[in-house]
Amino acid sequence: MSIAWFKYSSPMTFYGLAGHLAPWFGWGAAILAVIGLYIGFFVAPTDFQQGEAYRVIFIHVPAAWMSMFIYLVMAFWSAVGLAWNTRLSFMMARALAPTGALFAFLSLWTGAFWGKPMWGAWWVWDARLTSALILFFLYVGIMALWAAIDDRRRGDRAGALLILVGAINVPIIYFSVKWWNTLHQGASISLTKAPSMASIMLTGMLIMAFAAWFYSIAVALVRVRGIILERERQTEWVKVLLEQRS
Amino acid sequence: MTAMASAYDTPSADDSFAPMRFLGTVIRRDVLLAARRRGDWLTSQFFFVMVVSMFPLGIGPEPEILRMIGPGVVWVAALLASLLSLPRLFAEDFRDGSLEQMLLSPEPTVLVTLGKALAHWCIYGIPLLIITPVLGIQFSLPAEAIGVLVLSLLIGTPILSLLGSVGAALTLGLRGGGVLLTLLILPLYVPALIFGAGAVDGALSGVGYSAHLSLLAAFLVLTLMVAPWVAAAALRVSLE
Amino acid sequence: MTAMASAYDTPSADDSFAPMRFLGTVIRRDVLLAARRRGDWLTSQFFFVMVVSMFPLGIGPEPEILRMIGPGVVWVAALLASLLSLPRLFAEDFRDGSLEQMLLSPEPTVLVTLGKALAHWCIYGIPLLIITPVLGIQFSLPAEAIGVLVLSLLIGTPILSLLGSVGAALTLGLRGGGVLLTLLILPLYVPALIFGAGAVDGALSGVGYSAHLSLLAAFLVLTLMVAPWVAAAALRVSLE
Amino acid sequence: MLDVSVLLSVHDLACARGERTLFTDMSFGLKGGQLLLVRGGNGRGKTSLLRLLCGLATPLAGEVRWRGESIRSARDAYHREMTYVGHVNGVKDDLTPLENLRMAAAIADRPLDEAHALDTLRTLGLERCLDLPARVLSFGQRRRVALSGLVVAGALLWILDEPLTGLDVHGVALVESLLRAQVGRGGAVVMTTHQPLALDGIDIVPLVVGELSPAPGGQ
Amino acid sequence: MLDVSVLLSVHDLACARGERTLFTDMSFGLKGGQLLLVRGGNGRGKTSLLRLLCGLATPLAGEVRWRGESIRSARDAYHREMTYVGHVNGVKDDLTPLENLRMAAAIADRPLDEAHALDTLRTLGLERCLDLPARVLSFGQRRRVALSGLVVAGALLWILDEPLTGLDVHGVALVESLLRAQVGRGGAVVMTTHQPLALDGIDIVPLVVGELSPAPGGQ
Ligand code: HEM
Ligand SMILES: Nc1ncnc2c1ncn2[C@@H]1O[C@H](COP(=O)(O)OP(=O)(O)OP(=O)(O)O)[C@@H](O)[C@H]1O
Ligand SMILES: Nc1ncnc2c1ncn2[C@@H]1O[C@H](COP(=O)(O)OP(=O)(O)OP(=O)(O)O)[C@@H](O)[C@H]1O
Ligand SMILES: [Mg+2]
Ligand SMILES: [Mg+2]
Repeated sequence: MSIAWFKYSSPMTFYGLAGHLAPWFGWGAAILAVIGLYIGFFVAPTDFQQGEAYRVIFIHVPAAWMSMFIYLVMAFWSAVGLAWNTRLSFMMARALAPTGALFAFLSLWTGAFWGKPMWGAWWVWDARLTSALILFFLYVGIMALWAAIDDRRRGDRAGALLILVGAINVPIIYFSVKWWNTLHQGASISLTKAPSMASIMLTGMLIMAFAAWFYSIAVALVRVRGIILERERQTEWVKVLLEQRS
Repeated sequence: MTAMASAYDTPSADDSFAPMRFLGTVIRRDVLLAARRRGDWLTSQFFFVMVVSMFPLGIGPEPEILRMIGPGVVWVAALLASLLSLPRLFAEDFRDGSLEQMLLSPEPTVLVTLGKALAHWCIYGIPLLIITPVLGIQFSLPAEAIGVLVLSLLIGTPILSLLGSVGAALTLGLRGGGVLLTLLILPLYVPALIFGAGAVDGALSGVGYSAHLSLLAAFLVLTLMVAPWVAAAALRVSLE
Repeated sequence: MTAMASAYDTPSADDSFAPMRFLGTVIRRDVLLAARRRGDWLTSQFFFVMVVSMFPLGIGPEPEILRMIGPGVVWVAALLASLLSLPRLFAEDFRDGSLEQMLLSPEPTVLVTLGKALAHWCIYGIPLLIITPVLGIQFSLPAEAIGVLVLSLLIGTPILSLLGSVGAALTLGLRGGGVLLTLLILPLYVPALIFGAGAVDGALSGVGYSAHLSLLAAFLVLTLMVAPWVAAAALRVSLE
Repeated sequence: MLDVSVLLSVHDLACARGERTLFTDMSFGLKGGQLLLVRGGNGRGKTSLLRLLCGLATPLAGEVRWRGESIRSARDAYHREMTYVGHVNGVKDDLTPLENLRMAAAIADRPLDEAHALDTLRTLGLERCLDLPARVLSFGQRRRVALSGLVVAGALLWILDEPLTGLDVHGVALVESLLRAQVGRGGAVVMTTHQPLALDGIDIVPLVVGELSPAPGGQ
Repeated sequence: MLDVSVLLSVHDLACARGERTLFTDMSFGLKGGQLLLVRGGNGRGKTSLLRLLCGLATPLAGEVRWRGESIRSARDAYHREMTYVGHVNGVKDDLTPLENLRMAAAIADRPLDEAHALDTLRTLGLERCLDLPARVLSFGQRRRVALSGLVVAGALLWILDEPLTGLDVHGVALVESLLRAQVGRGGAVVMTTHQPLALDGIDIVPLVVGELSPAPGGQ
């Protein structure tokens, strides 16, 4: 077990492994998404309170979950990278960030889309919405920091430090925002508690959640392959590989 | 001497397009330098978004209050965004010696300051206009008010860049320059702020906004005619 | 070798007060340098006052609204004022090479970052506390709320300096540093902003403020324990 | 007095920095094909003099003239024929060497022959650094970028403040040949340096700055 | 291998900047009383090497040791006995020369003998600049302030990156005598320079950086 671990933590072997795995996850994501969307849009019944608009939930909720989960994974890889100086961990963190930001944006976008018919407003300063917005800002900050640093060793480490500080802060932000909102209460609207969901809806949502998972993994693998190639381009094996391709 | 003169083909100085070309060069140069850092362009927008988003966190989530303060907050944030990015307008070129080289150009210095102010507007002002509607939605402003807000910023942000270039030129040399920038420039910004935010308030309350906007436009024309010259003079003084 | 060793009286390293002394040195150094350039030092205070004063201009003079938004505006302004002064925290020492010298000191780097964050608080945070009551009066806040406002800033501003030092270290030497810094740090400031402004709102509405203040204090302790180490690591990374 | 072949002339120039008078009553004329070598210990006022000659600073008294006209009134024409390289390079950190040259040419309102610019960079030993941003270049390489700009500009008058700092022996030899070529072509050079230079065969006008009072710095 | 008199030793050191490997397998030892003269054209990696020796950068491979211990683990002790003067001076613009020395000493956690510091500044020719803030000093004078700090620190190991840039002939002679004194006292020096230096009688360890691959910059 441990031997395999070390074997695959070398960029060269991981490059091959990722190449094998990525298509599987990609196809898995596509199939699951088709099934999930079919259930969401055709099988699931119209909600008697919310009408058809509620169907956004099949994208909105998985996206919101993924945006938070990916941040945790990035924090994990950053910690590993800083502690053991493993090159691959930093690459993983970099490969994940755009997907995380995408999901955070997607949850904001679909949420706003949903909010208009539900609350009559695109945006309210609800605790959950606000903390989702701040999470998105964190993603953007991390990517901006990477973009600003040319030197990749410096970029890796600086980004990892920021991700870790953010990871400590995210729960604190979440609770502070929550409390902020409840104390202010006065507001006329608040996020309605999710109506007890029909089981078919739950199924659809879970399938979509898995589709999001598979998609994230597939995209991360593809991206990490690109990063590996770019970073190891002066090594022998990449030169050989590139020659073979052309 | 004739032999020597032929060895150097001195570019002809009587080219009437030269000033425009030079102005374009200065603008392109700064935009290129900003584009070199991919982050820069997006970063300035997000800075603006974040400053605006901080206010509800400090003030509370009630939509009626937020709608009331929205235009003011967006305007103040635009003002701060320009203020924060301004110190770098000349400072980096000063430090690495390329500002000296620009002053040694045969073209008049006023084109340098005008060009840099316009470049600043392209980099910081335009993205801000694009992002503003989203923020208006966050503050639940009605569509018409959002339109007026964007329009007021379209006229107002060049004023901020132009006035700011004067402040940045002064800051460059003087030791207490930091204070001067804030002290001189923020009060000068006040009319822009009042007309700009006032126009949106007028749209919100139904009083009308065209008077405010025309005043803002007049202020822009005035600034455009005065600021680059003052900035050029300040620059020469600062570099002595 | 013995002859050589005597030629150099290596300072004894086993002095248990050395870290405290070194911390004091770093703080004193920065405060002295700030005192030399009073201009820069006053900038953030003026900025603070002006941002706060600009709101009534952008929003309108109704006292009830002003009272409602007052604490939030003061807190956001404090936050922006700290952001304005943070890019310079390490940048000047970096440019003139003295930051390298500080990292080459035998004392641990974390003392450098802690010292510089504390010095930043002395220079920018403390004056801000002194000005705040006046601004509170401008927003017609009652006396008790002003007291709570100052208290919340007393606990909150060191957080801003400490977290800010992390951002400043991460963005050292990068183009667009100031704006990038904002982008990284503003989200992290959120809890301080919410607890701080929340405490004053609690005082205003009679709900009470002690819970908010204790949370703010807890956040301060956490920051104090984490931020200097992260900033030190970031500094080493940035100087590589 | 009005000798047409004199390009740059200085009349009773005086310079003060803060409360200290660095020099007074300085006068000289420089023709095409001559090199004015400004000498003097640290802190004597060489840099201050060069900035006066460029028009970046205003003299306490006296005047600098270009082809007989004050550089204040003939600013345009003067700047068109002059290039200055100071203690700081004027090299943008974020641009590659070639982009730097391009910028410098655009700012000086001169056309840039890209092929020639590339050649110059190569001659100055920057071949391997062509796609690196200047921020990662070594101290001497950055200096070489600045000097390439000088060559590419092809100005009549060069004003150089310690062009040799940070250059290795090959670099110094290169600068010597550049100076020789410039003077040979009928151009004029004003420069300072503390290092020995092999300039035999060049028409050198020596000038020692700041002998009047025992200046600080170099005793 | 474990020769106690070897102060600084380097074992199989390799350094990369960006994608370029500057040198590999560098090994040497430096004893008290020796001067390591690092040579190499522009951009060969001298500055990079010196920063590795200081511990400001981390090597790609290999190790730097101080008295036989890795400088990572013996950081405190090493920094207490070492002083570095780089391409940039570490001189604060707003402080006078003496205040600068005071700061430098405090930061390095060393006591400062004010009388000695003043003497040193005078010896280095800064007598007339004692109450000027460093910002108005000339290029060479600022360099002299940095060198005064070096002398006052009295460290066992000096690491100097082109200490002669901007110094006039007297300045160069001064640095030569400082080096002689340091080595004579049993101290060690690591330095780079492109200028000729009269170091006869000093035990010089020569080192040429970056011969492996034809490096950029200096051909
Ligand atoms: C821009 C607006 C919105 C944002 C940023 C947003 C954000 C989020 C986030 C972050 C989650 C995951 C929270 C968690 O699992 O703890 C979530 C879940 C959810 N959201 Fe939204 N949301 C928005 C609008 C809406 C609207 C308008 C509705 C419908 C009225 C809605 C209904 C839900 C539901 C039902 C869940 C799942 C609840 C659960 O799993 O506990 N959201 N949203
Ligand atoms: N404000 C001031 N007050 C007093 N003296 C000043 C002031 N500003 C500059 N000086 C002095 O003027 C001189 C400026 O010299 P300058 O920079 O021209 O010297 P330099 O000959 O180029 O020296 P270097 O060889 O070191 O480059 C210095 O001696 C400096 O101390
Ligand atoms: N990110 C990077 N990518 C590629 N090359 C780099 C990068 N960073 C630095 N370099 C190269 O590494 C070398 C750094 O050299 P260093 O500064 O150590 O040179 P040096 O020997 O001190 O030169 P000088 O005599 O000019 O001071 C330069 O050739 C530079 O071009
Ligand atoms: Mg000089
Ligand atoms: Mg070097």
